[in-house]
Amino acid sequence: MDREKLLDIYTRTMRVARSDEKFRSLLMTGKLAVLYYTYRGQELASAAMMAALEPSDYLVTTYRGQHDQIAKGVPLDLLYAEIAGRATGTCKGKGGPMHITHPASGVMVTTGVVGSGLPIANGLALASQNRGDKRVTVTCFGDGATNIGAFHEAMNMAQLWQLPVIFFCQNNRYGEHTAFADHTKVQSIAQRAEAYNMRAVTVDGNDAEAMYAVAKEAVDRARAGEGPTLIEAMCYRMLGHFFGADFSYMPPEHLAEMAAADPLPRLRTLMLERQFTEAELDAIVADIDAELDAAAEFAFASPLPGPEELTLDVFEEPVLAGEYGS
Amino acid sequence: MDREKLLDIYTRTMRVARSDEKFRSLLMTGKLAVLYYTYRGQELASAAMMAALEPSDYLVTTYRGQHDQIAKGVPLDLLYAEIAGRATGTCKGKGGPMHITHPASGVMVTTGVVGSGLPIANGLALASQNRGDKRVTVTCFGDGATNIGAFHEAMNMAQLWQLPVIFFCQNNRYGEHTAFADHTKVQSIAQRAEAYNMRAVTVDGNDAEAMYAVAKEAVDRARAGEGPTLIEAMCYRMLGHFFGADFSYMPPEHLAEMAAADPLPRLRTLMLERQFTEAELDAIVADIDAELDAAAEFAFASPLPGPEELTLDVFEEPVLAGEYGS
Amino acid sequence: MSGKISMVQALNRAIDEAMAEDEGVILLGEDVAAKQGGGVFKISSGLSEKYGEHRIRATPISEQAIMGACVGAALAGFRPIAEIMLMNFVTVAMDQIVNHAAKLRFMSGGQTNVPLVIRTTTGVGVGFGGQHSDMLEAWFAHVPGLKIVTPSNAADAQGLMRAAIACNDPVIFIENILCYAQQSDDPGAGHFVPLGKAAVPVEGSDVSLITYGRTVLDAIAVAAELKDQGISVEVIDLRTIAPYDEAAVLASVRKTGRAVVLHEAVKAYGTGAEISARITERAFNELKAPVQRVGGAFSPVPMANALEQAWIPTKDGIKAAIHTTMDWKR
Amino acid sequence: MSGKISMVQALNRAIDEAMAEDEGVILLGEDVAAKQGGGVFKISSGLSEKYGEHRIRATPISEQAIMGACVGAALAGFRPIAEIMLMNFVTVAMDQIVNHAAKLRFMSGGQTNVPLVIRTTTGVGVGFGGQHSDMLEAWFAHVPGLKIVTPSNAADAQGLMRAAIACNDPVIFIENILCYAQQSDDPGAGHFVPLGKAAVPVEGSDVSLITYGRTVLDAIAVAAELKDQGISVEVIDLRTIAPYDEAAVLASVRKTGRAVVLHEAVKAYGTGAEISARITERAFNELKAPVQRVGGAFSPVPMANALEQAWIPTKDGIKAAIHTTMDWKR
Ligand SMILES: Cc1ncc(C[n+]2csc(CCOP(=O)(O)OP(=O)(O)O)c2C)c(N)n1
Ligand SMILES: Cc1ncc(C[n+]2csc(CCOP(=O)(O)OP(=O)(O)O)c2C)c(N)n1
Ligand SMILES: [Mg+2]
Ligand SMILES: [Mg+2]
Repeated sequence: MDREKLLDIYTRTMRVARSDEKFRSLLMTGKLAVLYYTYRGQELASAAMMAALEPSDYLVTTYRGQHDQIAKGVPLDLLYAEIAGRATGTCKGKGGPMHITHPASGVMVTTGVVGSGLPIANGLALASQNRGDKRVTVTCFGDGATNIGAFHEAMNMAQLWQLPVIFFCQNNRYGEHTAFADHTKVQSIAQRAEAYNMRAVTVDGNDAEAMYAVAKEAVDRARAGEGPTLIEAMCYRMLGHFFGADFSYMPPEHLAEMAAADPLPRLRTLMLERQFTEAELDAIVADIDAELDAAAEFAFASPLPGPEELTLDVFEEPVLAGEYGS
Repeated sequence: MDREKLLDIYTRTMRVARSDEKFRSLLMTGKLAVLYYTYRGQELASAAMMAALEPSDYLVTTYRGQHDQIAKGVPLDLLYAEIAGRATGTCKGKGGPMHITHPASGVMVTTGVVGSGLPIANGLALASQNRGDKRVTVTCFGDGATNIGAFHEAMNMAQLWQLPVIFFCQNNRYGEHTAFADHTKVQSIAQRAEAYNMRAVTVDGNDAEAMYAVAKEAVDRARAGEGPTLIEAMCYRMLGHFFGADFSYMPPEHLAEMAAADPLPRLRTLMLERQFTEAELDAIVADIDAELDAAAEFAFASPLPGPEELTLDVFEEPVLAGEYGS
Repeated sequence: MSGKISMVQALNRAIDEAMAEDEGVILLGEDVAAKQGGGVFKISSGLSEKYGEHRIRATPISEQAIMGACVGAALAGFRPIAEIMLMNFVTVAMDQIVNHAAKLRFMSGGQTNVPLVIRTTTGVGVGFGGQHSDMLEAWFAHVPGLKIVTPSNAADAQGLMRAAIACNDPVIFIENILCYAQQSDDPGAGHFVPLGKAAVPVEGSDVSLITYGRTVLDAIAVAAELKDQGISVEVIDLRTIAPYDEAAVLASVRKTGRAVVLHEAVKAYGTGAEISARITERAFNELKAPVQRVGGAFSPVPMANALEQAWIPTKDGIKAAIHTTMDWKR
Repeated sequence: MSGKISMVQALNRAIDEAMAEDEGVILLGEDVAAKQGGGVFKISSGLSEKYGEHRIRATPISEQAIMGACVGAALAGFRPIAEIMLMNFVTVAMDQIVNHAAKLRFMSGGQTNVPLVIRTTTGVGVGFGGQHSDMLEAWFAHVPGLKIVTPSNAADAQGLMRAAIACNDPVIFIENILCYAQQSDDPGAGHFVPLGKAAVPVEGSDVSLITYGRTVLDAIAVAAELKDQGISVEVIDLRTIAPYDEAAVLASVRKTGRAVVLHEAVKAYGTGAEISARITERAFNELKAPVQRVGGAFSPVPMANALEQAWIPTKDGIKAAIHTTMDWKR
C-alpha cells in the first residue's frame, strides 16, 4: 500500500475513533441521551473498506454504523445534529442515529433491522449494473446477521445476477449477548459463501494492509463487472453491544484477546514504521478534534424540528389536516 | 435392502403412482376441479423416504405433497374427501389439497407457502428432543425453496440444536418455470449444507436402493440424537408445475432426460430382478386400484360441510354471532 | 381505441408504455421473463423480449430479496415494479415494505424516496384456500407512507397502473384474480387515472354503497336489482383505497344520508371500519342510519367451494345491509 | 401478597409459574438464557438456571425460525412462548404468524391447534425511532385465529400472561417498553386474569374513554383532571384487544351516550376504527355524539424527542376529543 493510501486510512480511522471518544463524553456528561452502539474496536476495518471506495459509491449500513458513515464521508456537523434530534441534521432529526442517510456521501440507508440492508444493497447495485455507471455498493452487517433469511436471499441473488456489491461482515464474535459458537455451527462466515458459489475471504480487520488489499480487490472486481464478494473482517466489539452495556457474559479469555487486538495502537505503530512522524499524526488528530468540537457545537446550537415535520416527507406531497384520517 | 423393505417401498410407490393416475382421470373427466400439483416422477423418492420412518414420526410437506402424504399413510378415502371439499375429509374440507393434515399418520402440516414448513419441522423435532420420545421429523420441499430465507434460518437452527429432523429436498430441477441454473449459482443443494456444517447427501431419487439407504441412515442418526441431515433427492417433475401446465419452457434435452429417468419402470425391473413375480406385483396394484375407486366413491358420496363450519375451529371455542365483529 | 381489452392486457400495456418511456422502469418477480413464460398470470408477457432480461428480471423464490432489490433500485432513482405472485406471500416481505419502503423518505428527512409499485394478486372464490386468498389491504393502510390501489375493471387497471408507476412513493397495487379476464372498452394508449380519485359507476340518492375491486361488480348488480324495488343506490368505486377520496364519499353520504361499506377482506378491522368511523365522525348529524359494513367472514378462507361461497360477501348480504339503513328509525 | 411488584417481575413470575406446572412451557428468543443475561429486558431472568437451556432457548437472530419452531412445538402439544425482541421485527415472521399459527387449527379442521404466546415489546417515547416503536396490533386483529392481549399494569401483566399461556390458541402478548418499570400491588402467586374481560379503573357517567396498554395511564390522569371540571369520565381498560369485551364497552356507552377510543398506534385504520364502527352500529340511537378517536400521528415514528412528543397522543388531545363529544349538538 502506498503511503498516501495509508495516510487516508489513518485519517479515516482517527475520524471514526475520535468521534467515538467525543460521543461517549457527550453521553457521559449527559449532553446526549441516546442508545449508542459504539463501534470501538471496528474502526480500522471500516476505514480501510471505505478507503477503497469512491465517494460516489453506495453504502448501506446498520444501527452500529457510525464508523462506516464517518469513514464514508458523512459531514460530522450534520451527523451530530441528526443524532441530537435537530432540524439541521442529515435527516432533519427524523431518522436519528439508527437511520442516518446522506446520499451526497453515498450513504443511502442505515437500517435498525438486522440483515435488512443486504437486499437493499442488491437493488442499488442492480441500478448501477443497468446504468453501467461503474458504481460499487457496500453493505455492512454483523456476524449475527448472517443467520437471518434476508442474508441468504440477498447473497443468492447477488451471485446469480453478478451484482457489483460487497457484503462486508464485521465479525465481532457476538450478536447482542450471544457468542458466535452459540448462534451457528459454521466455522467462519466466509464459509457461508459456499452456499452461493460466491467469492469470499476472511481477513484480520485490524490489519490495515491486509484489510485494504482485500477491500481493494473486491471493489476492483465489482467495478469490473466480476460480481460480488463476501468479506469477513475479524474484529472485536470492545465496549459491548451498546455503550454502558454489561460484559458479564463475555469470558475473561475473550476480554483479554479483545484488549490485545485493539486496532488503534497497532495502526499507529504501522504509521511510525512507515515513516510518518508523531507530530504529523497528532496534527491530524488535533484537526479532527477541532472539527468534532465544532460539530457538537453546531448540533446543540441548532433548532429543533417543528411539529409540522410530521406532515412532511411521509409522501412527496404534505399530509393535509384530516387526510388519511389524521 | 431386504425383500420385505423393497416390497414396502414398491407398495408405497404404487399407491402414490396409482393415485396420481386416478386423480388425473378425475380431473380430466371433470369430476374434480382443483389445481393439482402432480408429483409424477417423484413417487419413488418419497416412498423410500417414508418407508424409512415409523408411523408415529412426523411429516411436514407442501402443496406438491400428496405423494408424501400417501406414502406416509394418510387414508385415501379421507384424503380424497378432503380434496373434494367434503365434510368427511381429513380437514372437513376446510384445508383442501394444499393443507392436508392427518396427525394420526404423522402428517402435521402441509403448507402452500414455499419454505415455511422447514421452521415448523424444527419445532416438532424440538418437542421430540425435549420429550426424548425418539421421534424423527421429515420436512419435504423443492429445489426452488432453498432460495428463501426460511430455509436458511431453519437449517442453521436445526444444526445448532442438533434437532432430530431431516430436510428432504426433492430436487426436480425447476421452481415453477424457473430452471435450477436460473435460480441459484450453486452446483447442488447439498452444497448448501456447508453453510451450516450440516451433514448432507445427494442421491438419485429414482434408485430405490440408494434412496432408501440414504434415508435410513439419516433417520437412524436423527433417532440416535446425532442431529439433522439434508437429503437432496434428484428427480424430475414429469408433468410440469401443475397438471395441465405447459412445457414450452423446458428444453428438449431436459424432456428426453426426464422421460428416460421414469422411476416406475425402473422399480418394476428391480422388483423382477429381486424375484417378485409379475402376478404378485399386479395383484398389489389391483388392490390399490380398488381402494382408490372406493376412496373416490366415498368422497363423492360424502356430504358438503355446512356454513356453521366457518365459526368452528377458528378458535377452540366457536365464534359466536356478532363476536369479533362478525 | 375501439374494441375491448382485458385486465391482463391492460396491465401489460400500462407497464409496456411506462417501460418504453423510462429506462428506470424495471420489473422483478418469479417467472416474469420470456424464458419462464412471462409470469404466472402473463402480465409481463412479451416485455422481456422487448426490453431485455436486465429490465424484466425473473427472480429466485426470495420475496425479501425481490422487495429489497426494488427498494434499493428505487433509492437509486429507478421506478421498479415488484411482483409478489400472491398477496399472502407479502407476509415474508413485510419488513422491506413496512420498515423500509414506507419509511425511508421520512426517516431520511426527504433526502431519498422510494418510487416503487408492489403488484400482487389475490381473491376469494377460486378454491385456493387459506394461504392463497387473503385481502390484506387494511394492514398497509395502517402504515403511513404507503398508497394502495385496486382496479375493478380493465380500463382503470391500465390508468391506475400508469399513475402508480408515476408516483414518487410506494404504491401497493392489488389485482383480483377473478377480474383478470374481465373486459373493458379499450381506453386507448396513454390512459391515466389519477390516484386518490373515486369513480361513481352508478348514481343514486337513497344510499351510498362504497367499495373497491371485485366487489364493485356485485355492488353494481345490487344497485340494478334494488332499483326495480325503488331503492336508489349510489355505487362508489374508490379505486385508490388509501388515501381514499374522502370528498367523494362525504359528498355522496351527505346526499343520501346512508352508507354501506363493502369489501371482500375480513370485515373485522378491515378498511371498512376506518371508512365507517370517518364518515360517522364527519357526517354524524346527516346520517339517517348507522353506517353498515359488509365483508368476509371471521375465519381463514376455507377451501371447499361450499364454504368459500358462504365466506364471501353475497348480494343478499349487501342487500340486507342496505335494507338495514333504509329501515332504520333514528 | 404485600408489597409491590414491577411489570418485569410480574411477567417473569407468570412464566416461572407456568413452567413449573407444565414441562411443555418453553421460551425461545434472542438472548433469553442465563448465558446471555436472561433477555434484553430481563423478563426471563433466572429461568434457564431453573428449567434448563432445553426449555429456555437462546436463539440465533432468526425470527422466522423462532416462530416456526414455536408453531411446530405447539402442534406437538407444547405451550411455547416466542419472544420477538421488538414489535417491528414481527415483520420478518408474519408468514409463520398469519399463514400458519393463526390458520392451522382451521385448515386442519380442528385436528391440530397452536397454543402459542408471542411476546413482544414496543412503545413510543424513548427515542427508538421509526423501526423500533410501531404498535401493530390492528394487523393481528384483522387475522381470524389470533387473540391479542396487552396489560397496562404489573398485576394484569401477571394474570394475563398466565391466561395467554393457558389458552389453546395463539395469543399476541404486547408489552409496552415504557411500562416495564411500573409497579402494582403484588397480586400474589397464581393470579389469573381471563382473556376477553375489560377492567374499569375509573367509573363515570358522562363519557366512556376506551383504551388499552400504556395509554390507560393517560386516560386515568385525564379522568382525574376532568373530574375537577365536572366531567365524569369512565375509563375502560380493554386488556384483551381482540376479542375485546364488547359487553363492557356497550354497557358503558349505553350509560354515558358518548365514547372516545384512545390508542398509541397510528389512528388511521387502527383498532379504534373497528371499535368506533362497532359502537356506532350497535348503539347509534343512544349516542349523543359521534365516537371520537385519538391515536398516533400519520407518519412513521420520528426519532427526535421534539417530534416524538408531538407524534403520540397527548392528554390535551384526549381532552379535546372528550370535549368534542360533550359539546356535540345532535
Ligand atoms: C430482525 C431483528 N431482530 C433482532 C434485532 C435486535 N438486535 C439488534 S442488534 C442485534 C445483534 C446483531 O448482531 P450482529 O449482526 O453480530 O451485529 P453487531 O451488533 O455485533 O454489530 C439484535 C439481535 C433487530 N434489530 N432486528
Ligand atoms: C413464498 C412463496 N413464494 C411463491 C410461491 C408460489 N410458488 C408456488 S410453488 C412455487 C415453486 C416452488 O419450487 P420448488 O421449491 O422447486 O418446488 P416444486 O414445485 O418444484 O416441487 C412457487 C414459486 C409460494 N407458494 N410461496
Ligand atoms: Mg456481531
Ligand atoms: Mg422444484
